[in-house]
Amino acid sequence: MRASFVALARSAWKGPHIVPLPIADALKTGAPIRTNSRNCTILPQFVGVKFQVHNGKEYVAFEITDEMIGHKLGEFAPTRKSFKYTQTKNK
Amino acid sequence: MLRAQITRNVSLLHARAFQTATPLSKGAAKVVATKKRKQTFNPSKGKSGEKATRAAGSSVKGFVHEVSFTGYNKGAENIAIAALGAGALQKGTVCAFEGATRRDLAHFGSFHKLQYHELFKNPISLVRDETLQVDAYVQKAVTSPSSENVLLVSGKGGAGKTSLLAQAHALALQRAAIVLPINNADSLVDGSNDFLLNTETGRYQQPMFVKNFLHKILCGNKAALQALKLSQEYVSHYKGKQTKYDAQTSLYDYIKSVRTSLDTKNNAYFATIIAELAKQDQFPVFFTVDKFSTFTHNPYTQYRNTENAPIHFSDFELPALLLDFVSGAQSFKRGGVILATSDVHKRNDTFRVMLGEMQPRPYVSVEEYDPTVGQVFLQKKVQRLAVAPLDLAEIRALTQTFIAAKVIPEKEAEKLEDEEAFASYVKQKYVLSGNGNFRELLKSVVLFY
Amino acid sequence: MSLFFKSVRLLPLVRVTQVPARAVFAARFQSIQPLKAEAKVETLEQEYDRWIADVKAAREIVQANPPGLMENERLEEAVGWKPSEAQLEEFEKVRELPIPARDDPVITHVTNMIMKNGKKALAEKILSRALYMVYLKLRKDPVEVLKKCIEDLAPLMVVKSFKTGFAKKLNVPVPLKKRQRQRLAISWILEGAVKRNSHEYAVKLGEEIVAVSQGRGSGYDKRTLIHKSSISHRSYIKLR
Amino acid sequence: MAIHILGKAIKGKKPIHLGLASTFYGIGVGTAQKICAKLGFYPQMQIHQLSENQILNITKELSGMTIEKQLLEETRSNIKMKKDIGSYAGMRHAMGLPVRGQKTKNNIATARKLNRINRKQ
Repeated sequence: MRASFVALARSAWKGPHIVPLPIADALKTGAPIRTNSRNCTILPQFVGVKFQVHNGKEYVAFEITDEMIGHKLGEFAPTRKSFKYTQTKNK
Repeated sequence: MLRAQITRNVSLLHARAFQTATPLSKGAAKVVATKKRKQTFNPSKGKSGEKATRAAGSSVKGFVHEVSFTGYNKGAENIAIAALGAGALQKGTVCAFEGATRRDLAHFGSFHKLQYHELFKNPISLVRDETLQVDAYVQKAVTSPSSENVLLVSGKGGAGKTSLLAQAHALALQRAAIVLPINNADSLVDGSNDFLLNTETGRYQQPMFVKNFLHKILCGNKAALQALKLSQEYVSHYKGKQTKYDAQTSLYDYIKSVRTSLDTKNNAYFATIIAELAKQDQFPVFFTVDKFSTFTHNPYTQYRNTENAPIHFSDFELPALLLDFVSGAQSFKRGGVILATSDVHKRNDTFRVMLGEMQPRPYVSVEEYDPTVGQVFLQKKVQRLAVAPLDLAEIRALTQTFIAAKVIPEKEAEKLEDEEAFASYVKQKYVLSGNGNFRELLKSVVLFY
Repeated sequence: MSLFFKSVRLLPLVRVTQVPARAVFAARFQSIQPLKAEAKVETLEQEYDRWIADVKAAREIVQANPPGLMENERLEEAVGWKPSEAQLEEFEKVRELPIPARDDPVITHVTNMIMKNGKKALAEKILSRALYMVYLKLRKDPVEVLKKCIEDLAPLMVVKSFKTGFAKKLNVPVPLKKRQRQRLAISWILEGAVKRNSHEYAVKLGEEIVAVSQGRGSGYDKRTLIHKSSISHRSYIKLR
Repeated sequence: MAIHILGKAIKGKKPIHLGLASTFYGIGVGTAQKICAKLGFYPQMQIHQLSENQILNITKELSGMTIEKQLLEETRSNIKMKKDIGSYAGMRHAMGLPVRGQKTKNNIATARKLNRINRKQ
């Protein structure tokens, strides 16, 4: 993640956008966190936690790795499905 | 009707065809069959792959270069015009630069391109009120220190400022003065010459410019410089070689020797030359600068220092020296400084303060008002000379010269004979007179078709 | 140069033929007051009547003086200005003074042929620069030189093919009118100029004109070619 | 007459800053001007006026910067990383579609050309 993206997106004095999430519990139990807050910035503490992020219809599951730090949760739960043509309706 | 036309044309055709009957060349047939190509003025475009066959013996120059530097003046009509300054100057007469004066002025670069000098054998100039004023100024300056004689020539584009400067050069030379001409101050700041930081003075040098400048001074003031002797001994170092110049060496020889051995690492000799000129009392010295308003236009040059910040013009040695002579911090014992503005430069606050039109405003940007130049002109009493538009008599004098030189065809010249009609014609804006503008008048005569 | 003459032509001296009918009855319309909110129906109808009457009157004036036929006095009356005798006299004097106005038909023709994409000012600049170069090289009146070049270079006849209605075509030499001849000569000069060796078209054109005036232009070959074929087809000329 | 800098030929008649900017991937006019100012070249100086020493100095300056192949590889690895972590931007790169929310109804030629995992120069 390039620092400039973070710097350009948001005033420095605000710090990262933080959403209260049960990170400590999740790390202990290993249970996934189910959340609707797609705009939550991924912090270094999140690494190793499993998330289930809402994409508008269902919850997409993924695990946070080192490289994801600085991105938003929503970036990993695509909201759109690409169109595929099918011959019959029943398929 | 048709029959008559055909018979006439056919008989003509026979006559013509036999006169010019030449074997048909392949090239001609090819040209007839060429495809229609895209219309454009640019030869490189729309050629449809075919390269232009170049005719031999023609020039590759553009119009300006072709017209100005091909020596077309040799074919000009011989007309009897008095040389400038031969006898008393008379207002309204057309004079010519001839012989040695013309040669020296050519060395100075006083004749510029697109001044249409190629129309005449020798460059001509019109004696005007302003010429007489400059003459009086030179007369006075020859006997007083240059710090008291700073002349600022201003006027609209094409009004004749540069021509007036050429006249000033000639008038100064006639009074056995030394002329130091900078005929385009733009080239000091536009980044077209090399530059080098002199660590001793903390200012930047411009070796290439100085070398050319010294060449001009040498060629144009040969006699005077040969008569001047050095006031002290100098030693120059060049490529490990030491050269001594004793007090009997003439300034001409010194400059010539130093100029050719100008090392890019050391052109401090220029300062010694100026110092020598300032010390002597034998000859008056005139510093002339055309397009001086380049310094007011933008005080920061195109040059950049190692931190990539633009450099102020006063950080360069030659412009700073120039400013010293304008302000009077340095002065020749006899002589003057003549500055001419240019119309292409901005009329910002600095420019208007320089012309004495306004007082500086306190809270404006450096682009608008630069105190380095402004202060000099606020504190210094400068003679200002605004070049006026041409009046009727002057246009009449010029037109008669054009007619005498057959620049205006005889057919047209007849129409100008009637005095009253001529006056009425000149009054019309942009017709013959170009509204009293020198450049427009010339254009209307030369490029009228 | 030509600007002055344009402006003189614009003066309302003799040339204006259009009638500003609007100016004639503008005064009548000024009498109509803007309608007020509390105006009664009767006054409104009165207004309408007056308006219709005005229109009728105006129509009568226009019918009596159809546009284009009105006399100059009427116009002067409307404009409220008339040139004095002295002004008219001066106008007559100055009108005869076209230091080379751009109204020479040959020069105009050449300019128009140089012009690309409607850029006439550029074409004029090119031509005047070229002619200045011709003047410098020959020290003669360049317009006369150019005219002579065109006259010398212009072909007298061209061969045109006519369909006879059968299988055969007839190639018949046809005489050219003055303007047609001129056009061919100019186009050859311009073509010859393109092949010259300079980065500025004005310089090339100037050199080409000088060359043609000295009998060296490539256009002469083309002319000879056309003339030869005309002569060889001369038996097809039908003299009625 | 062309001059070779880092194995690339530059036309002699070009001003130095324009010559550098048009030759090297990763150097624009601004960067090139900075280099010229640092090395003391005057603004209208041309490529053919450079001495051996000055060419060496330019080479030294350039070798300290991320340009050409190095810069391209860096860009590619950044895009690949985005794809690997499964982010939306990486996905759009892989599909050759606009990354930053532009419409795709028409005019996505630039995206088609540039937005690849193995991006071209």
